[in-house]
Amino acid sequence: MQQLPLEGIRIVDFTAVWAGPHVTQWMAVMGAEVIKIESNLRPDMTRSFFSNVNTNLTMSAEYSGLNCGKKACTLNMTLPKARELVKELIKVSDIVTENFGGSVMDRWELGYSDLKKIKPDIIMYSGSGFGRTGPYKEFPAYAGIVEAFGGLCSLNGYPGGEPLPMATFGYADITSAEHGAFAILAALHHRSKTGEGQYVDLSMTEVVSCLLYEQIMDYTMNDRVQGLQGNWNSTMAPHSCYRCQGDDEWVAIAVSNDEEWKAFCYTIGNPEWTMDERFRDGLNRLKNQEELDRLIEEWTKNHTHYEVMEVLQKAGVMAGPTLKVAEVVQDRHLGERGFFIDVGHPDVGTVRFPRLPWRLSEGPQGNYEQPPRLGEHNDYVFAELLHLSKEEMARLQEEQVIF
Amino acid sequence: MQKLPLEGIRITDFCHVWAGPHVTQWLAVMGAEVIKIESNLHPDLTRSFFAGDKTLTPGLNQSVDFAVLNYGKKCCTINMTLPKGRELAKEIMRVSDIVTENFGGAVMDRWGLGYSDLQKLKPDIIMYSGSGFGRTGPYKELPAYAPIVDAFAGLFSLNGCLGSEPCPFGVGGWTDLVAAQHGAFAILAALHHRSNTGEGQYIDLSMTEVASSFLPDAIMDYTMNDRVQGAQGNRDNAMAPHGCYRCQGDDEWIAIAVSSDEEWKAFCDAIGNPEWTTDERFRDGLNRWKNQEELDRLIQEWTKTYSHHEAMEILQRAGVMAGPSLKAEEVVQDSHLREREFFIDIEHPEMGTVRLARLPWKLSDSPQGNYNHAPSLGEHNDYVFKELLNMSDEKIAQLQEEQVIL
Amino acid sequence: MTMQALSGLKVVEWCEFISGPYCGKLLADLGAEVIKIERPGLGDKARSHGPFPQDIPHPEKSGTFLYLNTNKLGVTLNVRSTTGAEIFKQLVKQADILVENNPPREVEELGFNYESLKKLNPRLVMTSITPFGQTGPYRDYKSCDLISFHVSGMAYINPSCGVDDIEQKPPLRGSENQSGLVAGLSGAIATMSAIFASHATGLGQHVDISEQEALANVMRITLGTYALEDVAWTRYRPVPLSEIYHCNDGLVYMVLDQDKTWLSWVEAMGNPEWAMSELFQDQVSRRENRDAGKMLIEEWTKEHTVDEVVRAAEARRIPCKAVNTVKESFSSELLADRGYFVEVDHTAAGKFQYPGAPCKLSLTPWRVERPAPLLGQHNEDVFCGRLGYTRQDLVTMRAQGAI
Amino acid sequence: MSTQALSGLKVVEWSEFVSGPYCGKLLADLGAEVIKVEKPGSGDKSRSYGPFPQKIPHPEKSGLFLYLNTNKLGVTLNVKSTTGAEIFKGLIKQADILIENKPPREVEELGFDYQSLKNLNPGLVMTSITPFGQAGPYRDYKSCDLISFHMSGMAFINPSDGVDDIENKAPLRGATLQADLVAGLNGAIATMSAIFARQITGLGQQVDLSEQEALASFMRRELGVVTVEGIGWTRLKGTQPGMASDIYQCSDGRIYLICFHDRTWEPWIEFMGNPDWATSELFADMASRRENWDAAKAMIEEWTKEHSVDEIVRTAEAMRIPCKPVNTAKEIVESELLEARDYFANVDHKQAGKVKFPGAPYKLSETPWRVEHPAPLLGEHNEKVYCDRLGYTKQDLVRMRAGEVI
Repeated sequence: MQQLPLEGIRIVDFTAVWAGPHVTQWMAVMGAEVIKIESNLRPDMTRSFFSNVNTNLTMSAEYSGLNCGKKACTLNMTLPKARELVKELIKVSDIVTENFGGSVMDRWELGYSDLKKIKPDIIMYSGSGFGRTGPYKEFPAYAGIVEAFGGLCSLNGYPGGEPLPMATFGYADITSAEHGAFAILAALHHRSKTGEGQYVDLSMTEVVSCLLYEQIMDYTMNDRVQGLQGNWNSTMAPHSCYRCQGDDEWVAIAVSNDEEWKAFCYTIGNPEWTMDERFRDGLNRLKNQEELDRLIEEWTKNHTHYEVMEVLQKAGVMAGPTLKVAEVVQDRHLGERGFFIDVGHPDVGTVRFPRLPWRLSEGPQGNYEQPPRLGEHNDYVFAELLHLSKEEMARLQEEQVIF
Repeated sequence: MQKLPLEGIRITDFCHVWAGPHVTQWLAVMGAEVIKIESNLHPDLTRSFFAGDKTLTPGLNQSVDFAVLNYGKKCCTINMTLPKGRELAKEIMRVSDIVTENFGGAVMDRWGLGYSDLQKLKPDIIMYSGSGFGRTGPYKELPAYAPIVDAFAGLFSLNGCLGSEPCPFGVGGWTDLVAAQHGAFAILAALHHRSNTGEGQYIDLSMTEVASSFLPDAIMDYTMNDRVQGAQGNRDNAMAPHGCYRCQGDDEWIAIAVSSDEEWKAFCDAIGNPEWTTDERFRDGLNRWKNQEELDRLIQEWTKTYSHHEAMEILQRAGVMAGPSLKAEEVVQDSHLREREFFIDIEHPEMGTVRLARLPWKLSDSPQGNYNHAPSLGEHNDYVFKELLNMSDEKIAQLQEEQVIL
Repeated sequence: MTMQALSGLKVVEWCEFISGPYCGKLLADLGAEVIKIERPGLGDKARSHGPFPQDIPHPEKSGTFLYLNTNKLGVTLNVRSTTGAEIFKQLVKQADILVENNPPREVEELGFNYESLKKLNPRLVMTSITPFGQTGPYRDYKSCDLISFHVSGMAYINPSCGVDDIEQKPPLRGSENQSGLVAGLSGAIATMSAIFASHATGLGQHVDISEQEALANVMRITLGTYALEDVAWTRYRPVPLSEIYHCNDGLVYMVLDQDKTWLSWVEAMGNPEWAMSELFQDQVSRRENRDAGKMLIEEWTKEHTVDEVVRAAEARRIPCKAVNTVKESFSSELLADRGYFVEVDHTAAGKFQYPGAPCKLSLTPWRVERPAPLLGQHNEDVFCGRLGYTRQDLVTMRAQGAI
Repeated sequence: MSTQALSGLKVVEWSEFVSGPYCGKLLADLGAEVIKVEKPGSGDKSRSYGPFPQKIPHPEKSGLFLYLNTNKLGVTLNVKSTTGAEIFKGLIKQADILIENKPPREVEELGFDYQSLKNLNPGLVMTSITPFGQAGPYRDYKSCDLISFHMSGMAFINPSDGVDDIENKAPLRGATLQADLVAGLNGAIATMSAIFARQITGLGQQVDLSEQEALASFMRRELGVVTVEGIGWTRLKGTQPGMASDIYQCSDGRIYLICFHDRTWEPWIEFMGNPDWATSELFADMASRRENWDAAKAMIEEWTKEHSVDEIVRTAEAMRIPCKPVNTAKEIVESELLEARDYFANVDHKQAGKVKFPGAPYKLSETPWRVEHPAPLLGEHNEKVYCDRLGYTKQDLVRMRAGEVI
């Protein structure tokens, strides 16, 4: 039976909510053993996010979507004993991850310098909104905050309109998490060559800036502050999203050169547009794109968004339906690629989750075990890993250390 | 009736042999009135050139060399050795726009007909001097023939089979003609300037410099990399195959060049050796280039089985560059050139119908040029002296007496 | 110079524009040797994309290209020519990783698909980043940032709120080029995972990244909610009172979804009457009455400056920041203090500030050792120095259009 | 700065490699404003051709490109895109001259054939330089320097001498690029002629120039001999009719010597110290010398082998016997002659640094040839031309670049 890439790597995971757990989600799926440290005092916040079927701190979508294949144990970190116990665990681990709102780990004396004493080659990851250094290091942050502060909102919206919050929950959370996962893997690679561990300090704000390099370069080069472009593009036209037949159905279409434009016009039965003063070439199309968008929508209105994609793509024109969440889940392409996997769940039977977005040609596709219930793996952690006796464990539960 | 581009421009032409007459040849065809100044003492050397075996002592009006370099020109005979002759010539220059010469040295100066003299005569005159090494500099008095210049300028060191010794250039007076064309262009530029500003000027052309201008990559390679290129034969430093191959039939050859993988594939398919495209030695351009001796050998095995025209048709249809190495007579018979009417027949009073090569272009809207037969010696004396200079018959007779008109 | 995390990894990047190059950049900035292959002539599409200093297009001055290709070695290669293909294979033989983002069909036609390349180099990790992945019905469809964003489902739920009669507006592509970046980022993680797998097995594998999935993955929570609770998301989907508020001199984004933050904000506003009503007593009621709530809160914020609001909120540890443009985030004391932006001096483009490390590794630094390569800058180093061609060969190959 | 002969002429050069660009260079170096249109990306093919400093290929450091494109404005334009075609027409409207060397079929497909362009600009002179011209069966055939040279008939009679058993060697292409250069040169003359025609008629026209013809017309005397005398030329012409010319080995190199005619033969044998063989009947007059020239050559060479190039050349020239060493590019670049004539141009190029290359082969006394700016970087003048001249905005430039239009 072939191994997963990260089998044998153990992570002590203090992360909670979105940004953090997504980091370890990638690692877990890739085979790392991720041990979530929670407690009944402080369960991962997402467990309790309101939900129609959320019965037992396990089944919120938020929680399930980010914690497949992980293990969970409960430790009351407010108690010194718990912190001692965690140190034992860290001794037998490779990586420690956290994304607290401030320097909680330092206060717990679990900062990097402390951990290095316990385990010299430890790799520690800290994810935060503004970084673990600098003036805002103690500020709490949510993705929306960082997106606003980082300039992302100022670029999200309709031309001439107002800055808008990004669509999905925690866009900055997840893009940061993925940069974090990559950084950890790089650190692991270095450790496997040299035996040295290190500290990874990730700032979501800086991740957002990386994602906005184009606008930033334009500013540093030309002092220009780009405004809202909506679905438009500074160099392509048509390049927008058009209403289709059916209820609230939309399709996105982009034409990048004259050949595609010709193909487009012939396909939708308006060859004369290729001659039309206003649309003859790319520059004119850009200048007249409002009119152009209006005319194109008159055509798209008579077709479903999937129809539009099929006819245009066959003609070599870029087009794709604006999928609703439900449609994403039902999309035949994603279906055929097996993007969604069914995870068996003791409480609600099978649940369908998106895989991580890649295929490896060899070996198993990853560890998509059901998300753990609170403290589900206490026995494994304390008995098997830390060799505590039944008695010791009972006592610690007494003392609400394991809690 | 539409006019030729240079109609109304008059040239007093002291040029002789090849380089010079070729300059005025272009201008004459384009409509300029070119008046050659010769004399029975010094007829244009080419009038007496031996041409083939037809006749060992042709008349001065029957030389092919002369016929093919002087059509459309006029000719009068003046004995320039006499002061009076030079005065007479001045009269012609006074009503001319351009004076051209390609003497072996500063003859014009000695005659008191240098640029400064002519300027006094006619302020806006354009004077052209063609010479082997230029009218200034250490060699200004040296005589030069094209091959001398070619040798000196390095052309021969690049002409020859791969690795062979330098070879003289095949065509007669190559640099004569290249130089002449640069000269014609410079004259036209000067004319353009004159028509804008009314200013004339002096043009000093050196054949050596023309030859250098025509070896850009060899010279740049030396100035940039201190590399001295040698003869490359039919080879190219990028393309392979790039050579000339023997064909079926007596001494028939075809030139073939392949510039890309697409063409190589087309070539192999066309000659029925598709497997070559996968052959280690020829798979890609670099390998083809490194193994081109072997490659040339193999290709020749194919070309040998076709006539050069067949081979061209096969390859060109496949989109591969190929063309027969035409013999002079094949050029004359070439179907393409014929269809383009590259050759025109000129009626010559003494030689009969002479077939000559046009100038190598067609103007879409101008008549194709002045291709009257090359003038017999002194053929236009009357026109020049009577019409142009309004001299009386008596005066003319007298000048003939004095051997001024001779 | 200190060793970097990925020093010693040999990468060949056969990519254009954004997704692949960002993957390559992540590896290169941490020390991997990335040889970037560009087509002779125009080179990477990003060279034509801008932004350009003073808006004067120049292949060596495109902000997009300069940012995405730091630390790489640049060679030109026409892989469609036989010589080019030959050289490409030699490079792949020497590489640990090949990153490519070319149309799958093209890659197969050229004989550079994984099955063929693994014969040359069994250790090779080949990472393919394409709009729809290597399999499935859309495999050969054309796409770009706009299309990918819409087919991922992200556009449909964007923006989340703040627009009146959203139903009348088309779904919205976020800030430009996010799709490519997210895909490239996913690629980098998957690539490193595969590298670890090869530590164990000594064998490489094919990493198949789909841009559509990479983006959909960002929505894993959204998708999970649907999968789990059958909540089909509507386009209008406010988070209770977590949104953008107007101030008298700008906008702020504030998160008030928790009872704690809500109460302290009410206090910040001076405990106004309305806030005490049961309309806003708990999360559920605040969600139901968010419009009223927002309106009332804005009555207060509109009386204050962004500064005042942010300070008031942060004093109470309420997540809140100004909605910035890149100009403001670029000039913020925060990023300055963190030393985030790096100045890069490029022979052709000159000195500019670039976005820096997405995260800081304590031991093995992120750094820009060399700016983005000029087109074909390293042809000699690579082809002569590494593959043993002579300079004369270079001249010949150039004339043949192979390099 | 003094005005130049062609100042004020507006030229668009839509040409690649050598023929068209050389035509454009001739105009540009004399002051015409030449806007060179290159395809985005790789640009002019000659940018990829070399020679390159240190043999490291670089699009801005090709010696060939640097030489052929001095004084031009460079823009990038994809004329196949709709916007590109628009812009191209915009440029044509403002131009006096268009120089193009594209395949005729391609030009027609793009709608840039003369008939179409003249509707935009009736005054336009359109110079089309192609391997086989705008009409005729070979019109769409592919060619290059090698093919054109062979199909002109020049290769077949090259080399003229100095090769043993020539019959077994392939006909020979001359030094590289000659065919293309000649075509460009002819184009420049024809273009200027058309400009003059325009001064009369106010109308432009198309110059249809065939490279094959341009070269064939260099063989006018060989062709003339064929057409007039009906004599076919043999591969090895040896002594050319009318002129004996040979390369002789000396103790330290080679010379090219012409000592056939009486007026050079006498002093030459005197120089050799009147050896007995030379005074024999066999070489008494030109006719007999021609008969026995091979013998004469052998004897002469025995003597020259004993002497150095220098002593022979110096004395021969003193006697006005045409004689020069056979040089390579190295010697010509370093020759005192070109030094004295101040022939080479030294240009400082942004990327290639200081480069030395051939200057003008002619000197115009009033309107100098000069290099005002070096060859353009790829697209260097896009802004100047598109924004200042055609009124596009910089943002338009950015868009057009992204669309790979420029």
